[in-house]
Amino acid sequence: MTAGSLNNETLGTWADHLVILPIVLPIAVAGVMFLLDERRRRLKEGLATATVLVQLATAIALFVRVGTAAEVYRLGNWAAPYGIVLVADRLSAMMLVLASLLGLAALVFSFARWSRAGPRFHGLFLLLLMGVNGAFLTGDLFNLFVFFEVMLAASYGLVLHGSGETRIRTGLGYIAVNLVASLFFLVGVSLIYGTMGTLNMADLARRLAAPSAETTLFEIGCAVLGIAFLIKCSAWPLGFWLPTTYAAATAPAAAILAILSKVGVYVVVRLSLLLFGAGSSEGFGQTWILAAGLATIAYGTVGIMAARELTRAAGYAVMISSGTVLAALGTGREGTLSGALYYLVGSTFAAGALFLLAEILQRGRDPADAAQPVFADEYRDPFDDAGATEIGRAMPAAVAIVSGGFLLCTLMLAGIPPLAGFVGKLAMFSGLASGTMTAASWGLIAALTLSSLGTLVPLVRLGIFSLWVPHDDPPPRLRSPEFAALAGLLAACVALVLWGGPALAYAEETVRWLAQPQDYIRAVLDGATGAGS
Amino acid sequence: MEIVLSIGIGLFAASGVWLMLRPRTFQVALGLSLLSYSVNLFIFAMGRLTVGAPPVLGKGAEVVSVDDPVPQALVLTALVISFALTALFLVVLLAARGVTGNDHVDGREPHEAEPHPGNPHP
Amino acid sequence: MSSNALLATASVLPFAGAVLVGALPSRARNAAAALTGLVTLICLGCILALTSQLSAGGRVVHTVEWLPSLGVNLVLRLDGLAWLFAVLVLAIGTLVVLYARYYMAAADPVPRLFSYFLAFVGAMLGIVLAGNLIQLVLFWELTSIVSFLLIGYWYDNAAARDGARMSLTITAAGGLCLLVGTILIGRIVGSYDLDTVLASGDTIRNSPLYLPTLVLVLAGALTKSAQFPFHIWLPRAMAAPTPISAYLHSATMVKAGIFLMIRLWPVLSGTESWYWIVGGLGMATLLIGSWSAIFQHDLKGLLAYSTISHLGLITLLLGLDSPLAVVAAIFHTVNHATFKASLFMAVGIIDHETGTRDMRRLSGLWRAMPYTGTLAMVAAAAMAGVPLLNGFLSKEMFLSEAVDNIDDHPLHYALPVLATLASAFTMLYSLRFIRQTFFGRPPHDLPHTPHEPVRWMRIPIEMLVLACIAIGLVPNLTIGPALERAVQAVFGAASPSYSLAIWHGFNAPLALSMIALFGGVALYFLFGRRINTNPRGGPWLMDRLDGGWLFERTMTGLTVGARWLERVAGAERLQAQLRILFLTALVASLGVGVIRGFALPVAVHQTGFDPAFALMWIVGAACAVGAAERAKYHRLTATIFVGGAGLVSSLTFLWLSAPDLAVTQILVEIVTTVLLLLGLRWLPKRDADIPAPASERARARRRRLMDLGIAAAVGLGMAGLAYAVMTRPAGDGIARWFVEEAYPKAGGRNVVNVLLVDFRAFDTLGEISVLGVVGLTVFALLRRFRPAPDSLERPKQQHHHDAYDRAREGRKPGDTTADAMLVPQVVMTWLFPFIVLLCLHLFLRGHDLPGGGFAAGIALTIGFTLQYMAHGAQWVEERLRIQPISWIGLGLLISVLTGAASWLFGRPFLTTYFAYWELPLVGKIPAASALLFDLGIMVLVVGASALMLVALAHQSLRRTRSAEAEAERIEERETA
Amino acid sequence: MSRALSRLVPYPRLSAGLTLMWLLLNAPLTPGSALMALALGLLVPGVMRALRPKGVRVRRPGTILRLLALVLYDMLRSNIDVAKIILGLRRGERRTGFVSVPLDLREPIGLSVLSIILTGTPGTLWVQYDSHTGRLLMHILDHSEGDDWVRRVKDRYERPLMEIFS
Amino acid sequence: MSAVTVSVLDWGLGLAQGMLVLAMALATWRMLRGPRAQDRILGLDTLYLNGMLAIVVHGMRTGSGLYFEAALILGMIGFTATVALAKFLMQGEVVQ
Amino acid sequence: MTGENLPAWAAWIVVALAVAGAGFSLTGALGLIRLKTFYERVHAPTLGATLGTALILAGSMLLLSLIEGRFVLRDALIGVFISVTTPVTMLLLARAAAHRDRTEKNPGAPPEP
Ligand code: NA
Ligand code: NA
Repeated sequence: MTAGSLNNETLGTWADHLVILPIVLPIAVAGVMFLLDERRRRLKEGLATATVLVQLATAIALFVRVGTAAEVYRLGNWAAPYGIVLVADRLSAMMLVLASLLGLAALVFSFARWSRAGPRFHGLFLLLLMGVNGAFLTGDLFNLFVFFEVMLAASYGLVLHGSGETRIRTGLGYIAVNLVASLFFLVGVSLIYGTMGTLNMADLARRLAAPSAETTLFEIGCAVLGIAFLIKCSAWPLGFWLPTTYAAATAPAAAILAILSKVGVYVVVRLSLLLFGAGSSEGFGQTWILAAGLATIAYGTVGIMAARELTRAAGYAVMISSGTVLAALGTGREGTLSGALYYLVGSTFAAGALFLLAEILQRGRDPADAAQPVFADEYRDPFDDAGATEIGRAMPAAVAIVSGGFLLCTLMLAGIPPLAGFVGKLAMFSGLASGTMTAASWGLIAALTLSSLGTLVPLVRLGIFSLWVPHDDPPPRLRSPEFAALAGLLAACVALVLWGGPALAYAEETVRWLAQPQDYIRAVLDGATGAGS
Repeated sequence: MEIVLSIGIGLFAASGVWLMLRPRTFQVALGLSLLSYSVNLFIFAMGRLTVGAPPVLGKGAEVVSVDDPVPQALVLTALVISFALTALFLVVLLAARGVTGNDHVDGREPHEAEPHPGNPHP
Repeated sequence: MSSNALLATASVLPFAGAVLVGALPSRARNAAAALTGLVTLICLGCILALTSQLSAGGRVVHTVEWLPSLGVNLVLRLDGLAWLFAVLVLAIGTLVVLYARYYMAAADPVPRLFSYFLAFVGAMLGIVLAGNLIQLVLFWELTSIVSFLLIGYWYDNAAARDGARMSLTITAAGGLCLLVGTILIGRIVGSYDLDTVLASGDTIRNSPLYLPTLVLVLAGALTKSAQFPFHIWLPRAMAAPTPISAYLHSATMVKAGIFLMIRLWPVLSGTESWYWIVGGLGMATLLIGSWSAIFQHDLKGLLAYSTISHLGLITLLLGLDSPLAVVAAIFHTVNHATFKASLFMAVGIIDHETGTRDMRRLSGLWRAMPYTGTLAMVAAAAMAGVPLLNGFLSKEMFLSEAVDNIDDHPLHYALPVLATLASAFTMLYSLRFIRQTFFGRPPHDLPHTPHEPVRWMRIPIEMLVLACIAIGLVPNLTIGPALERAVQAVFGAASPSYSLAIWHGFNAPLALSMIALFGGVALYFLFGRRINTNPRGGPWLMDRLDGGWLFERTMTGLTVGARWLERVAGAERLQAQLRILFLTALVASLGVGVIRGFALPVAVHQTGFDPAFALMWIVGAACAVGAAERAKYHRLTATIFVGGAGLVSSLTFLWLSAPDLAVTQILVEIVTTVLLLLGLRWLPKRDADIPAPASERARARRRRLMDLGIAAAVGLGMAGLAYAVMTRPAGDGIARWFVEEAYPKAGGRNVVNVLLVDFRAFDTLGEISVLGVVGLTVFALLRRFRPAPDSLERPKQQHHHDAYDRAREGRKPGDTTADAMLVPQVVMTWLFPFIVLLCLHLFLRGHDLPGGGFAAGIALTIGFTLQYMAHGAQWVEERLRIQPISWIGLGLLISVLTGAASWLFGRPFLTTYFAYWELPLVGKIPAASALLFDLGIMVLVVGASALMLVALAHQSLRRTRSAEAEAERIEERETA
Repeated sequence: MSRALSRLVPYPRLSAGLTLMWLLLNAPLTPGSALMALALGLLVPGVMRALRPKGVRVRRPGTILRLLALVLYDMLRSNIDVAKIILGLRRGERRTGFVSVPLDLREPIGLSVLSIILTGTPGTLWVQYDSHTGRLLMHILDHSEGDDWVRRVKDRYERPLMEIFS
Repeated sequence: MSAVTVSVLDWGLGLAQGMLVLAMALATWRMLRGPRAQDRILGLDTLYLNGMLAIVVHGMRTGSGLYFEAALILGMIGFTATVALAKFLMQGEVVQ
Repeated sequence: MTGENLPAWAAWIVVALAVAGAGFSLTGALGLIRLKTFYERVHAPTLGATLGTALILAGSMLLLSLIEGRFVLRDALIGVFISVTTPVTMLLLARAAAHRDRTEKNPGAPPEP
C-alpha cells in the first residue's frame, strides 16, 4: 500500500477545521434535505436553523480567533499557490458574522409563511449561504468564481421562489445580467491566469511586486473582472437590475440577497488593497471606483426618491450602501474605509430589515403576487388550506412594532442619529476631514449628506403612506417569527451603536491589516501564521 | 492556429452578443450558449495552444511536455456551470412565456405601456 | 448621589421612562401622565441639586467613553447655560404634562404621546448637556425625529402628516448641515470636545474653513429655530396637539437653535459674516414673523408666527456683536418660553372649550371664562412688552442694544427703526388676539358652549403667568442668579455687566418702547377690522409667498425630477441594461489599453498552421453567424446552427490537446440541444412581424446598427485579447507543478481529472452544488409552470396524425405516431444498456484517461433521455422510477463526506488518499478516494440533468392533464 | 436449472454484447478486466429488465451470417453506385421515386433490422411503415436499372429476417 | 524509411482530415441553404458524422488513443441531438 | 509525429484506407449539395456512415494495433453504433419530411404507403 498524501502534516485540533465549517456544513445539510420529503417541514426548519446557528457560532469563533493574523486552510492539504486555500482574516470573519446574522433573521422570518411558497426553500437557502461564505473565505480567484456561481444560482432560485408573474419576469432579467457578469468574470480571471500564470490571490500579489512586462493585458483582465464585480455590487451604471429584482423577490429572499451585493463590495475591497496597494499596478482603478461609488450613491438616492414602493426603495438603499463603500475605498483613506466597513454592516442589517418590513406592510395589497397552483396533483399549495397559512403567534401591537421598526430602518439607512448609520457616516466624515481635503473628499461628504436627506425624505413619505394614511385593508399582522427576525436585525443595529467604540476599532484594525497585505501574503504562501498549515 | 482560433473566438462572441441584445428570450438563450462557447474557448486559449499533447501522462509517468492542464480544468468547471445556467435560463424563459403570454425579454411587448405596480401616491 | 450620578440620571431617565410609558396600555392615561410627570420632576430635581456646583463659572462634567477613535465620547456637561435651559425644559415640561393630561381626549392613545414626550425631553436635555459637539448633533437630530412623531401624533389628519413631514425634512436637513459643520470644527480644532472648541475661537475664526463651517452650523441652528426662510415649517407644526405646540414649538425645541448659537457664540461670532448672516436673517425673521402674525385668524397660527418673530428677535440679538445683546437674548429666551407656553395653553383651552380657534368666530369669551381670559391677557401683555412684565424687560434690553449699535455703521440706523416697527406689530397682534377673543359681542354659534376648564388644567398657566409677573417685577430675585450663571458660562471672565432693573430712567430705549406700544394700539384701531375681512387670505405684500405651497411643490418637483432622472440615468429594459454592460466592459478594457499602451509581443509564439483547422473554423463561423441571423424567425434552424457551433468548438478542444474538454462539450451540447427543443414547443409561433410605422422602423434599424457595432467590438476585443495572450510565451506559472506532481502525489495520469477531483476538487464541489441548485430551481419553477393559452394546444403535427388515423378504418389516434416510432424505439431501448456501460467506462477511467464523473453522468442522462424520447414520459416512468432530487442529495453527500473523511485522519477537508491494492487474480488496482468523490459528482450530475430534462418533458403531460381537468370542469358545469 | 439461469441471465445475447464491448474498451485483456467484463455483462442487463422490452427469439445463426454477408456486399455495391451518381460518373437517365412494399414481417426487432439494412444501404430509404396494412413506403434513389424493388426487399432481406425472428 | 513513413502518414492522414473537414463544410453549406428544416437537420447529422471521423483521423495522426472516447460518444449518442430535432419536426414536441 | 516504428507498407495501407474512407464521406457530403430533392439527398450521407466510416476505422485499428503491438479493435464499436444509430435519424427525418410535404401538398410529396 502506498500512501500518497502530499505530506504527513496533520492539523492539530478540531478547532483548526473551523474555517471550512461554514462551507461544508450548509452543503452537507442541504444534501440531507434533498433526501427529505417536502412534508418534513418542521425537521427541515430545525435543521436549517441549527446549521445557521452553528455557522454563526463558527463565524464568531473565527472573528475572535483571527486577531491580526490570517488563518489559512489548505484544501486537500495542497499548499498555495497550487491548491486552493481558504483564508480567514479580520475582513472575512466580519463578513461571515454579518452573513450568518442576516441569514438567521431571514430564515426565522421565513418560518411564518414564505418558506412554504415553493419547494425546497431551505436547501436553496443553505446553499446560498454556503456560496456567500465561500466567497468570503476563498483565497483563489477561480474558486471565487465558483462560489459566486453557487451563490448566484441559489439566488436565482430564491428570487424565483414563490413564482408568480413579477418574480419570473424580473428573475429572467436578473439571471441574464448576472450570466453576462459571470462571463466577464471568467474572461477576467482567465486573462489574469494567461498573463500571470497563477490563480491564488496572494501569489498574484507577490508576482505583481516584481515589475511585469504584461501589465496592459493583466490590467485589462483586472478591468473586466472589476466590471463583473461592479455588476454584482450594483454600481451605476451596471446595477439597474437590483431594485427591480429585490423588490420582486419574497421578503426573506430579498433580505438575504442584501448580502449578495456586499459580496461584490467585499471582493473589490479585498482585491484592490491586496493587489493594487503597491507593486507594478499600484493604485489601479482607484479613481474609477471612486467615480462609480459616487455615481452609485447619487443614482441610488435618485431611485429612492423616485420609488413608489417600499421594496424598491429598500433595493436602492442596498445600492447606496454599496456605492458608499466603493466611494470610500476610492478615496484611498484608511479612516474613511474603516468607517465604510462599519457602515456596511449596519446598512446591510437595516436594508434586510426594511425588506422584511416592506413585505409586512405590502402584504395583501397585491394579491396577484401570491402564486396560484396550477396542477393540484403535483403538490399541495401551502396557501390553499387556511389552517396552516401562517405559523407563529400573532403579535399584539403589530402596528406599533412595525412603525418603530420602520423608523429605525429609516434612520439607520439615512444615517440619522442615533443609529449605526450615523456613526458610520460620522466615521467616514472624520476620515475625510483628516488630512488634506481634496475635491474627492468634499464630493463624498456632499454625496453622503445629500443621500442622507434623499433617503430620509422619501422613506418618510413612503412610511407615512404605509403606516399613517388610513387604508381600507386590514392593519398589518405580525407573526412571532417575523417579529423575532425584525427585532434581531434592529437590535443588531442598536448594538452597533452601543458598542460603537469596539466595532469601529475592529473596522480600523481591519483596514490597517488590509492595507499592509504582506502579512496576508506570507501567511498564505509561506505558512507564516495561521493554524491551518 | 492562433490567428484562426482568435478570429473564431471573436466571431462566436460577436454572434453571441448580438443575440443577447435581441428582444426575444429564445434569441437570448442561444446568444448565451454562443457566448459561453466563446468564453470557454477564450479560457482555454489562455493556456496557449499545443497540438497532440494532451495533459495525460504516459505509463511511465515521466514528465513530458504537455498542454497546460489548468485552463482545461477551469474550462471544464466553467462549462458545467454555464450548461446548468443555460438550462436554468431556458426554463425561466419558458415560465416567463407562460405567465406573461409572450416571449419578449421584458415580459411585455415594446409598445405596451409600462405597468406601474404599487401605490399611486405621490 | 454623586454629581455624576445625578447628571447621568437626568440624561438617561427620560429615555427609560419613554420606553416604560410606551409599554403602557393605550387607555392608561393617568398612569402615563403620572409616570411622565414623575420622570420630569426627578430630572428637574437632579438638575436643581447640582445648582450649587455651578457658582462662579463652575461646571459638572461626566465622561463616558463611546467612540474614542473618532474623538467622540459622551460628555455630560452642566454649566450655567445648560442649567438654565435644562430647568426651562424640565419645569415647563412638568407643567405641560399636567396640562396635557386634561387636554387630551379619552379616545387618544395617551401613553404614546407621553412616551414621545419623554423621549423628547431626553433629547432636549441631551442637547443642552452635551459636552461634545457630535453628541450635541446626535441629540439634535433626535429632537427632530421625536418632534416629527409628536406633530404626526394625530396621523389620521392629513395636516398632521404634512406638518410632521415638513418639519422633519427641514430640521433634519439642517441637522445634516450641522453635522458637516461640526466635522469641520473638529478638523480645525482637532477635537469635538466642547471645552477645547470653546477655547479655540481664534483658531476657528482664522481658519480658511471658517465660512463654510459657519454657514453649515448656522444652517442647523437657523432651521431649528425657524428663521427665515426656513420658518415655514413652524406654522404647519401647529397640527400637533396644543400641549406639544406649547412645549416644542415655543418653549423648547425651537430654542435648541438659539441654544446652539449661544453656545458657539464665543467661537463663531465677531466676524462680518456672522453679523450679516445671523443679524440679517434674525431681522428678516422678526419682521416677517410679526407682520405675518398680524394677519392670522387661527389663534395657533398667530402664536406660531409670533414665535417666529420672537425667535427672530433673539437671533438678531445674537447677531449683534455685543455681549450685552447675548445677555438680552438669553433673558428673552426665558421670557418668551414662559409667556408663549402660557399663551398656547390658553389657546388650547379656548379651542378645547369652544371647538374653534378662528378669531373671526370667537368673541366675548370673557363672559364665559374670565379666569382664563385674565391669564391670557397678562401673558399677551408680556408678549407685547407691556411694562412690569418680563417681556418688557428683555425688549428694553433689545431696544437698548439696537440703539447702541448705531455708531458702528451707517446702515445700522435702520436697526432701531425696524426693531420699533416689529415691536409695534407685536403690540398690534397681541391686542387683536385679546380683543377679538375675549371682548365684543357674546359668543354665538360655536361648536361648544364655552366655560372655564377644569381646575387642574389652569394650574400650569397660572404658574407660568406668575413667572411672567415675578420676573417682570423682581427680576433680580427671580431670574437674576440663573441668568448670571448662564452669562458666566458663556463669557467666563469676560462677562459683561448689566442691570436687570425695571427702571433705567428716561432714555432712548424707553422712548422707542413707548412708541411701539402706542403705535401698535393705534395700528390696531386703524386696521383691525380690515384684517378680519382681508380678502387676500394671506398677509399683505406677502400673500403670494406661500412657503408651504412652495415646499410641497419642491418636494413634488424633486420626486418627479427623480423619476425622470431614474429613467434617464437608468435603464428599465433588459436589452438596454445588457447594452450598457457590454459597452462598459469595452470602454474599461479599451481605457486600460489606451492608458497603459499595447505592447507588442516579445517573441511571437505560434503553433503550426493547419488549413483543415482553418476550414473547420469557417464552418464554425458560418454556424455562429447563421444562428445569429436566423434566431428571430427560424428558431429551429438557429438551434441547429448552435449545435454545429458547439461541435466545432468541441473539435477545437480535441485538436488542441484537450480530449476531456471535447468529450464534455459534446455531451453538454447534446443535452442542451434536447433541452432547447423541449422548450421550443412552448414558445409562441413566430412569423414575420406586424409592419411597424416608418419612424419605428428607422429607430429599430438604428438600434440594430448599434447592437451590431457593440457585438463587433466585443468580438474584436475578445479576438484581440486572445491573440495577444496566445502569442506571448507563457510565463513561469503554476501549470508545470501539476504536470509534475499529478502522478507521484495524487496518483492520477490524467492531469485534468486530477485537478478536478484532487488539486482543485473544491472547485468541483462548488460546481456540482451549482448544478444541484439549478436542478432544484428548475423543478420548483416547472412545478408551477403555466403554459401560455396559445401553446396549450397540442402541436399541429399530432392533430394531423390523429386526423389521419381517425379517417381510416381500424386505426385509432396515436397509431401513426406509434408506427413512426416503431424502429427508433427498438434501437433506443436496446442501446440503453450499452450507454450504461459507456457511462461506467467513462467514470472508471477518468483518473487516468479522458472521462470522469461528469461525463459519465451526462452520458447516463442522455441514455434516459433517449428512453423518454422513444416511449414518452408515462411509459418510462412506469418502469424506471428515478428520483432526481434524491440523487442530487445523495451525490452531494457522497462528495462532501468523502472530503470530510480526511478529518478522521487529522487532515484538511478533501485530502485524498490513494493506493494500489493487490487483488488476487485481478492484480493491482488503483484505489483513490478521489474516485469516490467522482462518484458523488456522477450521481449528482445524473440527478440534476435528469431532473431538468424530465421536468421539462413532463410539461406535455401536464398540458394533457390540465386539458382533462378543464373538460371535467365544463362537464360539471353543464350537468349542474 | 435453466430457469435459474434465465433469471440470472435474462438477455444472454445482450450480456454477451456488453461483455464484448467492455473487453474491447479495456483491452488488453487481463484477468481483472475479464472479471469486470463478465460482472458487468451480468449486472447491466438488469436495467433492461426494468424497461421490459418485448422478448425476442433469435434462431438460425447460419441465416444470420448469410444475411450479414449479403448486406455487407449490397452496402459495398450501392456505396459505389451512389458515389458514381453523386460524382456524375454514371451515364444515362436516373429515375428516382417512391416504392410501396407489402411486408409480412411483423416482429418489431425484425422490422428494425430491416430498416437499418435499407436505410443503411445507400440508395434505399425507409420512409414510412403502416402497421395495419403492413405496407412499407421506400424511397429509391435510382431504379432506372429496372430492378423490381419489391421483390428485392422481400426476397433478399425479409425472408431471412422472418426466419431469424420467427 | 522512417522519415518517409512519417511524412506519408502525416501527409496522407492530413489529407484525409482535410477531406473530412471539407465534407463538414459541405454539410454546413446544406445547413445554411436549407431550404427546409429537414435539409438542415440532415446537414447537421452529416456534420456530426464527419466530425466524428475527423476525430478518429486526428487520433491516427497523433498516434494516440486518447481521442477515442470522444469519437465513441459521438458515434453512440451523437444521434440524440439530431433524433430530437427530427422528432420535433415530426411531432412538434420531443417527449410526449 | 507517429510512425517512427511503422513499416512503410503499413503506412501506405493506413493512408489509403483513411483517404478512401474520407473520400467516400466527402462524396456523401457532396451529394448533399448536388442532389436535387430532399429524398434524394437523404441517401448521400449514408456513404460516410457506412463505407467511409468502415474504411477509416479499419485504418485506425490497423495503425493503432501496429503502434501498440497488439490488437486494438475498440474502434469497431464506433462502427457498430454508427450503423445502428444513423438510420434512426434518417428514417425519422424522412418520415417528418413526408408528413410535411403531404400536409403542404407539395408536388414531390410521397404517396400513401
Ligand atoms: Na492549451
Ligand atoms: Na439508405
